[in-house]
Amino acid sequence: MVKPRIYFDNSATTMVAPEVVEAMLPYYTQYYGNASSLHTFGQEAKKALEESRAKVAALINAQPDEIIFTGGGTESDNIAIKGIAYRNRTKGKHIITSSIEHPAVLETCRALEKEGFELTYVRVSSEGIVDTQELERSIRKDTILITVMHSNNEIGTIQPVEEIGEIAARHGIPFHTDAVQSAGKIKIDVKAQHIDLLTLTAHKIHGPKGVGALYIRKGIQLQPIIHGGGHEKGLRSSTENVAGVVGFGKACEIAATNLEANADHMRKLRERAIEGVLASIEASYLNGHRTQRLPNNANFRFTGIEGESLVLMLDEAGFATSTGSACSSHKLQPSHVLMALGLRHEEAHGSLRVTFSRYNTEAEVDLFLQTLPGIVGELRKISPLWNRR
Amino acid sequence: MVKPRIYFDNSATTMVAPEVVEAMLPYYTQYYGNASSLHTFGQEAKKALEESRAKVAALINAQPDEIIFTGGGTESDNIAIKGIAYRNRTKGKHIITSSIEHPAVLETCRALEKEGFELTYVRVSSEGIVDTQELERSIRKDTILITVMHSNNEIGTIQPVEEIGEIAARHGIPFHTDAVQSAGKIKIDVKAQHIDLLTLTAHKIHGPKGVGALYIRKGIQLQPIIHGGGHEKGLRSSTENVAGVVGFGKACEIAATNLEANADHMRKLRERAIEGVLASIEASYLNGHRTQRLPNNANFRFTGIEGESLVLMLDEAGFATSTGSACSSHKLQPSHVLMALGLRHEEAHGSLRVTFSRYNTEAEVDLFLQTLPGIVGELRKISPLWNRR
Amino acid sequence: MYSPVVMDHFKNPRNVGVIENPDGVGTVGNPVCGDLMTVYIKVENDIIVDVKFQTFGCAAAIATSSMITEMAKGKHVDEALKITRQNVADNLGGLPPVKMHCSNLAADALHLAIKDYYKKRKGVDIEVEVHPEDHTH
Amino acid sequence: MYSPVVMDHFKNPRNVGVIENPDGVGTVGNPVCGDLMTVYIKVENDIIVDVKFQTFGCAAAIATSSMITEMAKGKHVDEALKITRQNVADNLGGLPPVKMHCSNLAADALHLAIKDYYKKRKGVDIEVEVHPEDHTH
Ligand SMILES: Cc1ncc(COP(=O)(O)O)c(C=O)c1O
Ligand SMILES: Cc1ncc(COP(=O)(O)O)c(C=O)c1O
Repeated sequence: MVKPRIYFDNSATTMVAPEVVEAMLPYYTQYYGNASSLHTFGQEAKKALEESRAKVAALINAQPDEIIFTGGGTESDNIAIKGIAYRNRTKGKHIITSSIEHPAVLETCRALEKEGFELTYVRVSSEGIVDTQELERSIRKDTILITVMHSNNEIGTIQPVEEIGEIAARHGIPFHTDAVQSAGKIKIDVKAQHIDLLTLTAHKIHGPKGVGALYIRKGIQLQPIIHGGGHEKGLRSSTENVAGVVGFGKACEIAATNLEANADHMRKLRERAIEGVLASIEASYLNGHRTQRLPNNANFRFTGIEGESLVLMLDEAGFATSTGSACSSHKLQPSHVLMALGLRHEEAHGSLRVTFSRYNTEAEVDLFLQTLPGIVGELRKISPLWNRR
Repeated sequence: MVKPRIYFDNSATTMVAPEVVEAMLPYYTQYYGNASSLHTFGQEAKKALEESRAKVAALINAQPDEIIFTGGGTESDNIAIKGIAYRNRTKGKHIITSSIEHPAVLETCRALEKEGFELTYVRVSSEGIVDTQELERSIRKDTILITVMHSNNEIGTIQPVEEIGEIAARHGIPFHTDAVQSAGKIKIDVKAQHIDLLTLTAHKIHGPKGVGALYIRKGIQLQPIIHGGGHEKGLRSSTENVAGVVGFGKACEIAATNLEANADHMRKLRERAIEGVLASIEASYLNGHRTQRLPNNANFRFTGIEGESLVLMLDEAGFATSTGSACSSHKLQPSHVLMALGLRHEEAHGSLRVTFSRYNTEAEVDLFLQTLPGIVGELRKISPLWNRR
Repeated sequence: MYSPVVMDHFKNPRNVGVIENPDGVGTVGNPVCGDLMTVYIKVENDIIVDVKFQTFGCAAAIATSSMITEMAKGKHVDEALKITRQNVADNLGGLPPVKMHCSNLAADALHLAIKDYYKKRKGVDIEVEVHPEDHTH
Repeated sequence: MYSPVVMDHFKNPRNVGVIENPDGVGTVGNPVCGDLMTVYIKVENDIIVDVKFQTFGCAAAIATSSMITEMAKGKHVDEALKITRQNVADNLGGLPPVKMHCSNLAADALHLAIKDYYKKRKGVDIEVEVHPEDHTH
């Protein structure tokens, strides 16, 4: 049998959609001008840039001039958080975030902590939902930023963003949210959700890697962290990545057009996977919230099983999955997200994240459901934790 | 007559080479994994990343593990300069640079100045060569960095990098150089030239926009300015732009293979252009050094002519050129580079930069030489400065 | 970046040149900011019967100069004094924000030419609207 | 990321299991760092005649466990005490740096099993090389 090549790691990154590649291609060899140049080549590039800006804005109900393009989600998070922190240093030094943020936010917050800012990491429920009451209680007079992710990259929990936005607005504090995982999967509305700053990245929605965006509500002022030619309102100097941005724009356009249908499709796969796994494997559990989760995310744990082994065994069988976030694949610490849920160490080491895209099929899920129990069984045979139960 | 579409603005950005696009394509729709992922898709991406790192390293005679990938030249400059500055804050606060740096370096230095660092901007000769004696004299006990560009983006002057490298090494000061314009045009050797940190960007050598690299000599320590998942040795967290990096690697490989031949070709075009223009247009001058300049750069000025008008007229005639750097195209200030040469304001406003690539031809230059005098004549007819001479 | 009307006036500037023995001359701008323009007028019975310009500057500067000559020609000098920078920009279909200030000097040059006409031909010193912050001469 | 030998031992681990009434048992690791392994030995005339393991952990942890059982089997216990972590890693064709420390515990587990054997069968308390900083148990 030919080994299948099934990609179930769409929260790590996604295949670039063929239509997106097609949209990008002319900007490599034909319309390759620098968008800052005065000549025709430059004006063509500029036009493409601005059209893409409008498409990205439309996905989240923003105005085009509220979008700046960046080099990815991490950079957007850094520009937003440090940009607010440095700009408002004299006003205050307190920042509120959650305990389950992506490292792009978490490590940025820790870096600020070292520089003298004070951080509150709000806890989450055992199902991974941020405690908004604790969040509101932790607001101080000198709180200058609230940054809480739109949805979580490991366990897929959707956060009460609108509620947090309202709290932030009520207290007059800027609210940033990392919506990298939500984009293209659930509706994002910066106006309805009272969002002041929002992070996006193209490669999670079938766009190219290395392009991100930051939504900055009109009137919000940031101090730049990268200096240079003054591109993107002085917040992200560098020759604009026109082809990448065009791909991002196209990816947003597709995502916006088919949002509901794609979400339904992914949700069907997710439910099939969750029900199938929990039914066929004893001592298997779902991490995160049963329903308040991204349509494409399933995150399991299996008593006595370590995650990396499971992922590698599944890879041998032709399935690309992950233990949690791709970033932490090479680290030894258990996932800070799973630990925040209150899991024990050996449980937190045993997670399997399966994340779908619109390109996955029911047949792929079925093949997975046929394969997984055998692998779990094999690993449990080796496991002292399973045998000692 | 069909309007030609001749691109003479290769210092602003370049066409992506067809071989580069071809090399990139599989990484969009086939090998699209996240290089940090454990599975096969991830390992494929990781392999491509490391192969490209070796190719970039080879272009400048570095080791692969001395290269980190970034989002572009501006980011590399920022990571290098701020990285050294913040890391060595307690050791000293003095930084030496030149007065003709690209804004990616200049504005970064100015930002550091605002934070309390002290900067020396070393002057250049009237031909645009950095004064190395002044540079050495300006070294202080608390000098923590020397950053001088490898070659200039506006007037193409090649700087005495090896000499500066020796001075820096003699005084034990890290030396960073922005080699964005030199790459693929003249030989760069980080070992022979005593370079500790070096900036590259793909889009100036027929690679994609939005990908850069920073060479960091083994042992040099930087403080990161972007925080996140810890990619690229913790200095550039973000999902690696695999396709972009593969394109960059391919572009470097091609550049290295044909360096001399391409340089000869471009030099021939440059000489043809310089000789043709100076011979056919009265009161025309070459900015910068006659010979110690990049093989692809010609930068003129014409008494009584303003640069933007000239560029737009040339664009109407089918030639893409520039007044100086693309960055400053929309600014009103005269070029700081031309001012540093000692030119008067109206002279500094009158520059025309013509920069070639390996794809340009003699026929294109000849067409340009036929077109330019007429346009200069037209604009001079309107010009009070010309008529009042 | 520029509107079609700007590009048209830039590529085919109207009324370029010098008027010998003009009734008024106005020069504004400063090479520092890269713009310098001179407007010449010929006036009969307070009507501007001819107007010419010379400009060193960007496309916006050339286009505004060309436009002002068209707008001024045939007008009573006092009417012509009422032409504002904004009128010029509007007639050109707008200008990029960065150019509104620095390269949009033509109205000032015209006003100075009219002031010159009042002084030279009538011995009257009138006040005209110029934007001294934008240029010295 | 892993060498072919590691992947082979990971996918087809040798000597998995438990020895009933073992002559020695050694357990190392800590679920905190995601690795836990137990090595069982059967000894006759100071020769390790059988060895089995159970491991909860990443591919490196499983492969090092499997490898150590192959390396130890048939050896004199005092020879087996000389097997180092580095030997195990070398025999596996190397390990990723991040895994060298934390998941390369098999040699320690074996040494502890031999220590247990000395204690249980000979009443002797011997010192063995373990890396206490890497695990508690
Ligand atoms: C929630 C979240 N934020 C930020 C990022 C970082 O995005 P990027 O890899 O584009 O920098 C990711 C994914 O890597 C993510 O999942
Ligand atoms: C000398 C020099 N340094 C840095 C840069 C910035 O590179 P990038 O546009 O890739 O950020 C450029 C060109 O834009 C340049 O010419």
